[in-house]
Amino acid sequence: MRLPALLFVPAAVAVALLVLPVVGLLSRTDLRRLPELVSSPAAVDALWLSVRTSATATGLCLVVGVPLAVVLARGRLPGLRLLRATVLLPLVLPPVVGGLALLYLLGRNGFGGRLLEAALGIRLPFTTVAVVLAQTFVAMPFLVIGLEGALRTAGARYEAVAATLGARPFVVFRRVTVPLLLPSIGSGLVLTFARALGEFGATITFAGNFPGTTQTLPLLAYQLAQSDVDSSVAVSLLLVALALLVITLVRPRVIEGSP
Amino acid sequence: MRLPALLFVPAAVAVALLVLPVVGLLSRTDLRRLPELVSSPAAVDALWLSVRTSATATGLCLVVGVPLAVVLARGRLPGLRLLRATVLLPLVLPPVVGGLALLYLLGRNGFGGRLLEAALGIRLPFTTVAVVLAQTFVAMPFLVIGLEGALRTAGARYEAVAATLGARPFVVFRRVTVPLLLPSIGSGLVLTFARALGEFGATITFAGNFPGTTQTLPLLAYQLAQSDVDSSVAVSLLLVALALLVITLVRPRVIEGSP
Amino acid sequence: MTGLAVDVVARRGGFALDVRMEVASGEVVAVLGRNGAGKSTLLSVLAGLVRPETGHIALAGRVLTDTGRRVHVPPHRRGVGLLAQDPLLFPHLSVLANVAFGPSCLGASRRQSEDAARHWLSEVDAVGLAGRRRWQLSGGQAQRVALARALAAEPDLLLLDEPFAALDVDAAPALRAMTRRVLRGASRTALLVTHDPLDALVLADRVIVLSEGRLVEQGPTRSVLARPRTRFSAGVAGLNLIAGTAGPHGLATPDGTRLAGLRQEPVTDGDPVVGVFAPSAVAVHVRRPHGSPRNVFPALVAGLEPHGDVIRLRVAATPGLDWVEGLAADVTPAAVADLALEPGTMVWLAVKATEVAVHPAPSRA
Amino acid sequence: MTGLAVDVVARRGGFALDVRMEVASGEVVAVLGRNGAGKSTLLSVLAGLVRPETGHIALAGRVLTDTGRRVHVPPHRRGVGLLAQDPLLFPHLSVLANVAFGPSCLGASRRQSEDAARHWLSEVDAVGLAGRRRWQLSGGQAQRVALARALAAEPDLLLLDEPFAALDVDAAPALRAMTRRVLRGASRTALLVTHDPLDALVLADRVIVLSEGRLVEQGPTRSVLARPRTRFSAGVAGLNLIAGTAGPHGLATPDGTRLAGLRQEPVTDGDPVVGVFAPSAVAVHVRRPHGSPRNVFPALVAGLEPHGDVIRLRVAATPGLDWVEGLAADVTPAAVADLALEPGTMVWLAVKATEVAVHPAPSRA
Amino acid sequence: GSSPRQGADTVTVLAAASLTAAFDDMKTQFEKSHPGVTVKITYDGSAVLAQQIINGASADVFASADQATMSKVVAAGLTDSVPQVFARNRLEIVVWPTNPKNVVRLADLARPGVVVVTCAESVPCGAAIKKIEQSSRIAVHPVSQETAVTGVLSKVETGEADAGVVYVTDVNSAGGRVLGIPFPEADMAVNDYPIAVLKNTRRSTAAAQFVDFVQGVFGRQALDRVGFQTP
Ligand SMILES: Nc1ncnc2c1ncn2[C@@H]1O[C@H](COP(=O)(O)OP(=O)(O)OP(=O)(O)O)[C@@H](O)[C@H]1O
Ligand SMILES: Nc1ncnc2c1ncn2[C@@H]1O[C@H](COP(=O)(O)OP(=O)(O)OP(=O)(O)O)[C@@H](O)[C@H]1O
Ligand SMILES: [Mg+2]
Ligand SMILES: [Mg+2]
Repeated sequence: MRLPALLFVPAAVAVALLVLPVVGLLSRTDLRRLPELVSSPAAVDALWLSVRTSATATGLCLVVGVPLAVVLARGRLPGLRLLRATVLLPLVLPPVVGGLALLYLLGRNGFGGRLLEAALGIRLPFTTVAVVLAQTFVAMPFLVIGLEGALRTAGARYEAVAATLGARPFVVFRRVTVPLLLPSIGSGLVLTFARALGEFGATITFAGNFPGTTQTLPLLAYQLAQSDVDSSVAVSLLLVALALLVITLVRPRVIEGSP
Repeated sequence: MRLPALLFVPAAVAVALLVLPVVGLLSRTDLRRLPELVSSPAAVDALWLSVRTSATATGLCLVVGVPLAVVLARGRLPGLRLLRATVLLPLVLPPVVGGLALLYLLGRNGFGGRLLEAALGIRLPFTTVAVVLAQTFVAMPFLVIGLEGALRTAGARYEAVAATLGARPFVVFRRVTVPLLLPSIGSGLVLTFARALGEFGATITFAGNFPGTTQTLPLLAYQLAQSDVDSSVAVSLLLVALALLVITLVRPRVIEGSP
Repeated sequence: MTGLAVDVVARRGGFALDVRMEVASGEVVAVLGRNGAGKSTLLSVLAGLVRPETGHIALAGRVLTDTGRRVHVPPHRRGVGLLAQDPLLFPHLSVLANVAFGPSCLGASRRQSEDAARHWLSEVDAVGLAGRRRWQLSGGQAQRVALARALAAEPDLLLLDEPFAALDVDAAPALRAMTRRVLRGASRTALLVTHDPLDALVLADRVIVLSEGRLVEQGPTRSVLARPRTRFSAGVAGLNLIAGTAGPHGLATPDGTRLAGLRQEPVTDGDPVVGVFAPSAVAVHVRRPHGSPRNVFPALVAGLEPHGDVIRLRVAATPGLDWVEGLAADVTPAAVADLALEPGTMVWLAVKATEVAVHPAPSRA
Repeated sequence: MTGLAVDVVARRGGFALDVRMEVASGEVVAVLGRNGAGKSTLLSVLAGLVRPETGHIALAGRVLTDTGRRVHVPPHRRGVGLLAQDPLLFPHLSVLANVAFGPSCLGASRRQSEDAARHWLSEVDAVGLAGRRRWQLSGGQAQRVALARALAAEPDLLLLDEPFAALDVDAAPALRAMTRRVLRGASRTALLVTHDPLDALVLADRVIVLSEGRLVEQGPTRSVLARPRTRFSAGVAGLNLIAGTAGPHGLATPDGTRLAGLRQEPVTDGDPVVGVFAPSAVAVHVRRPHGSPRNVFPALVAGLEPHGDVIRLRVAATPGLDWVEGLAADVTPAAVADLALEPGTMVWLAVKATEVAVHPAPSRA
Repeated sequence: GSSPRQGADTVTVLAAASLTAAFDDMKTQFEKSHPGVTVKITYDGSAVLAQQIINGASADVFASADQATMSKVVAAGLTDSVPQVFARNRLEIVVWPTNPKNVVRLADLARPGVVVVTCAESVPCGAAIKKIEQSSRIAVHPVSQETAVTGVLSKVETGEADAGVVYVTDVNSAGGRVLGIPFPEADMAVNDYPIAVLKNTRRSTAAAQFVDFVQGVFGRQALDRVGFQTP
C-alpha cells in the first residue's frame, strides 16, 4: 500500500512532539555522571522493586483483564454498558485520588481493610502488595479497553466456526479467542507494563515511599527531585531504558502474525 | 456465542478491583457537602479549564496521531521499528520528568523556547498552551498504539481493493482506512481524553499551577489534598463524573458498527 | 422419528425464514434456491448460530431448539457440523491443526487428531498443504481444507454450503465422489446447499427448493428435476416452465394466453398448474410458422450459449407476454448461422402440445 | 502493440509464477488451471498488488512495471480493475456506496456516481439491495454487488477472478450475458479466471492454461477445448487425454503401452505427443473384448455421475497402468444396470484408433 | 503481609521533605551510636505523611514541617508523646545564581517584569508567604502557585522564573544552583517543626531515643548545618 504523502506531515509533527522533549532532556543531562547516579544502592533497589511489582501487576491484569474484556465484548448481561464505563474509572481518577480510594477501602479504617485484618491478620497499606495493587488498579484499563475493541472488530465468526466443530466455550476461549487476540494482548501488555512502571501517585498514597519495600523507581525519582534534579533525571532515564528494553524484547515476538 | 462460565470468576475479580476502591471513596465522602465543595469558583474554573485543554489536546492527538499510526502500521521506512519504540517514551517517562523535558525544550533557556521567543515573541511556560502541550505529550501514545494495533489486525485488504478501484492514496486513507478504523479511533480518543483529563505531573512542571490559566482539576485536587482531603476527593469525583459523561455520550455513537 | 425434524420461523433484518421439513436419518437432502432465498440462513438456524423466533428442531430424538420451552442447545453440543460459504480457516493455526481441531474437541489425543487430520487432508488431496497457514493458500485450496475440517469433526448432521464452488474441474468430481462415499458410508444425515444440479443428482436422495424463505418444492431428486413444479427447479433441471391455471386444453397464463399441453395428473379446471417442456422441444423460426405445433409465440433473443453440441438460446419477453421471459430453446450451430440469430433478433418459438407436460403447481411458487 | 504485454517472475513463499503472455486490446482471455496453479497470483501481479521479482508489464503502451528500471505504477494509476475471489465489500459503506466508489474516484460527482452505481446494480439485478450493508447480504448477493463494483470503475483492463462462482442458475447465465455485453460493447481488455468451460466459451476469445505457475497452453477458446494439449484443458473440455511419445501407430505411454491413433499434424517419431478422445468414444466391457477396437486396457470404476442423458464413468488405474487414472467413459443408464457397474468394479475400456486424435504436446505440461 | 519494618531493631521515621539532608546525617550518626538499631526514613510532604499515618502506615516517629499537620495526627489519637518543636525554618527569596533581575528585597518581587513563583496557600510555604504579604502589604503576583517547594526551586533553577520564595533549608539543599536572598519580613512567618513518637509503636524506646537524639547536640548541629534555627 502506498501512503498519501500528505500523511507524513502530521506524522512528523507527532514524532517531533514525542521525541524532541526527550532530546531536550538528554541535552541538559550530564551523561558522564549517569553511571554513577544510576548505580547507587537506592537506585538499584528501586529498579529491582519496580521490575518485580510491575511484572506482577501486569500478570495480574492479564489474568483478570482478558476475561473481563471478553465478557464486555461478547457477554449479553444486563448493565453491561454501565460496567464498560466503570472500567474507565481508574483512568479518569487522578492517581493520587485512586490511591486514596484504595486506602479508604483497604486501609486501617476501610471496610475491606478491617475485614482482611480480622479474617487473616493482614494489613495491606504501605506494603509491597499495596504497590502491586495500586499499579494493577491504574494499569488495568489499558489492557481491557484495547482488548475489548479488538474483540469487537474481529467479530465472533471464528468462534462460531469453532463451536460448530464441537468446541466447548472454554475450548473456544483458549484455542480461538485468545490466540487470535495475541497481537492485541501483546500491545495491551506493553501499555499496561509501561503504565505500571511509571505509576506514582496511587503508589505513594496507598503504599507510601519506603525504600526497599514500596519505593519504586518513579518514587525515587520524585524524592531525588527534591534535592538533586540531575540524579532524578538519571533515574528516570534508567526507567525509560528499562521500559524500552522490555518492550523491544517482548513486542516483536508477540505481535508477529499474519501479514 | 456462549461464554465459558469459568471466565466470569476472574472477570468479577477484575470488576471488584476496579469498582470497590471507588465505592470506598464514596463511602468516606460526605455527599451532602459535595455540591458546596464542587461549586466553589476555583472548582468551576478548574473544571472549565480542564475540559477546554483536554479537548484541545485530544483534538491535537487526533490530527497528528492518526497519521502517525498509519505510517507506523503501513509505512515501509527504514528505522520504523525504532520510531515505534519512541512512541512509547512519554508512557514510561514519569510525568514530572516529562514536564521537565518539555521545560528543557521549550522553556526560556531551551533551544525550542529561545527559537519561539526570537521568532514569534512567544513564551510557552505558565500558559494554557503549555497545559495543552503537556497533555498532548503524555496522552498521544494512548491513541497511536491502539490504532496501530487495530490497523495491523485489520490488514490492508480493503485498502488494496480501493486502490484497484482507482482511489488515490489519500482517498483510500479518507474513505477506507479512517472509516474502518472508527471504532478504534473512538476508544483511542476515550483513553486519550481520559489521560489528558487526569494529567498532573507534566502539567505542574511545565505549566505551573495558576488558577484560571494552568490550574486544571487534577492540580486543584492535588493542591486541596494538602490541606482539605474532603474537598480534594469531591473535586476528583467531579472529574470522574465529567469523564464518564463524555464517555457515555461519545462512545456509543462512535463505536457502533457491524455486529 | 430418528432423523431431523424442523419447524421454525427465523428473522434476519427484513428477511423471514419459515420452514417446516423432515429429513430421515442417513438421508442426504440438497437445498436449492435463488441467491438470497434463505439457504444459508436455514443452515445457520440448524447449527444453532441463529436463534429462531419461534419453532422447534429435533435431531435423532434430541430436542435442539424449542422456543416454547426456551430450549436452545448451544452449537457445540448439537452434533451439527457446518461448512459455511466462506471457508474461515483459523488464521493462527496450520492447515493440519485446522483439520485436527474437530477431532481434538471430541476428546482425541493430539496424535490421534493429527492422524485423523492427515487422513481427511489426503481425502481432499491436500496433504501437501498441511504445514501452511491460511494466507498461503489459494481460494480452492482453502475450500478443500475447510471441507476436510468439517468432515473430520464427524457430526451427526452435516451441513454443507456450496462445498464445491471454488474447486477446479479435476478436483470437483473427485471430491464429490469422496463426499458421496463419506455420506453413504457412515449413512450420515446431511443438508447440501448447491447451485449445481450435478451435486444434487450425485449426492442427494431428496431435493428441497427454497424461495423467499419458504419451502416451495420438495421430492426425490430425480422426480423434482424431471417434473419440476417451480420455474427455479425447472431452471436447475434445464427445463422450461410456465405457470398458469388449468384449462380444458392445457393451461392459461396470467395474461390469458392459452397453452396446449397434456395433463400428467388429474387436475380441476382453474387449479394452478405448471407446463414443463425441454429446450430441445422448442423450434425457433424467424417468421411466424404455420404448421402442426399448437403453441407459437413471439420472443426476443436475449443470449446464446454453447450447450454440449447445440447452442442454447435464451429469450426475453415481447411486450404483453411476460411469461416468455427466460425460456430456453436448443438449436444447432448451423441453424444459428442460417437464421442469423443474435441478441435482439425477433423470433417465433413453437412447441408441440405433446411436449408440454402439465402438472399441478405447488401451493406457493 | 496496444494491448497487454506481460513477462514476469513473481514469488509468494515457496510458489513461483513465471508467465510471459500478450493480450490484444479488446481481447478477452480466460485463465484456466488447477487450484493453486497461480491464477489469482497472476491477477494480483497485474493489478499491482504483488510486486514481481523481475519482469515487465505494459498496458496500452504504458509501462506499468519494469523491475529493471524500478518502475512500479501503483494500483490506483494502472487503470486495472480487479474483482477478487473474495468479494470484500467495504463494510462501512452501503451497497450503493460500494458500487459508487469507483466512479467517484474517477472524479464523478456524488450524484453521477450514484446514478452509475444504480445502473450497474440493475445490470446485476441487485437494485433492491442498494441500501444494505455487507452483513445483510447472502453469498451470491455479495458476489453480484462486487461484480457491479468492479464494472462500475470502468478500468482499461478488467481482471475477474471466478465472478460467477456463487451465483444461482437463474443469475449465472444472465450475468454472463451481461458481462459479455459489457466486455464486447466497450471492447474492453479482460482476463477471466474460471473453472467453468461455459464461461470460457461464452466470454473468451482465447484461453490460457496455467500449471504450477507456468503458462502451459494457450490458443483460441474453441481450438483449445476441441484439441486440448494438456490433461487439464482436456478435463475442462470434457475430453480424455493421454500423453506419450509419437510412434508409428500413434503414441507410446511412458510405461511402454502402445496406443493407436491418427496424427492430426506432422510429428516426428519420438516427439512428445498427446492422444485425445471423447468419453463417448470409449466402450466399457466387463470381460476383455475381442473385436475391432485396437486400444483395450483394464481399469477400475472410481465413480459414476449423471451427465445429461448418459452416465459418465470415471476410472482409476490398475497397477502398472498409471496413465489410465481419471479417464472418463460415457455409458447409458441401462448399461450401468446391465453390467452392474459400481465403484470398484474391474472393467475393460475399448477405444477405436480412429477416435484417438494425436497432437504434438506443448513443451511443458 | 510484609511491613516496612525489616528487623526487630528498626525505627521507621516519617519526615517532612525539607528535613532530608539533616535527617540523613542524623541517621548515620544515630546508627553509629546505637549499634543494632537501623533507622529507615521516608520523606514526603507533611500532609501526605499525616494522611498515611492516619490510614495505618506503621511508623514510629513523625517529624512534621508545621504544627497544623501534626495536630491532625494528634487529633486522630495516634501520637504517643506530646509533639515538641525541634526546629524552625524561615523563608528566603531564591534567584538564579547571577541574579539577573537584581532582586534584593521583598518589594522587588512586586516589580513588573519579574517572573515570580511561590507555593500555593495550601502548603506551609505558601501559607507563610501569604501571611507575610498581608502584614507587609506587599502584593506578589506569582505566575504559578506551586504545590511543593521543589516546584518553585525547579522553576528558578531552569531559569523559567526570575525569583521564588522558599525556605532557607531548601536554598541550601539546592547547592550552588540557586542563590538565596534573606529578607527581614520573613520573621513574620517562621515555621515550627514538631516531632512526636507515634502510638502503637513496639519499639518506643528506640523511637524515643531517636526523638531525643534529634533534639540533642548532634541533632542541633545537623539542623544548623542546613540552615534550620533550633529552639
Ligand atoms: N442481517 C441481515 N439483515 C437483513 N437481511 C439479511 C441479513 N442477513 C441476511 N439477510 C437477507 O436474508 C436473505 C437470505 O440470506 P441467505 O444468506 O440465507 O441466502 P442464501 O439462500 O444462502 O443465498 P446465496 O445463494 O446467495 O448464498 C437474503 O436476502 C439476505 O439479503
Ligand atoms: N503467501 C504465500 N506463501 C506461500 N505460498 C503461497 C502464498 N500465497 C499463495 N501461495 C501458493 O501459491 C499458489 C498459487 O496461488 P493462487 O492463489 O494464485 O492459485 P489459484 O490458481 O488462484 O488457485 P484457485 O483456483 O484455488 O483460486 C498456491 O499453491 C498457493 O498455495
Ligand atoms: Mg448462502
Ligand atoms: Mg484463486
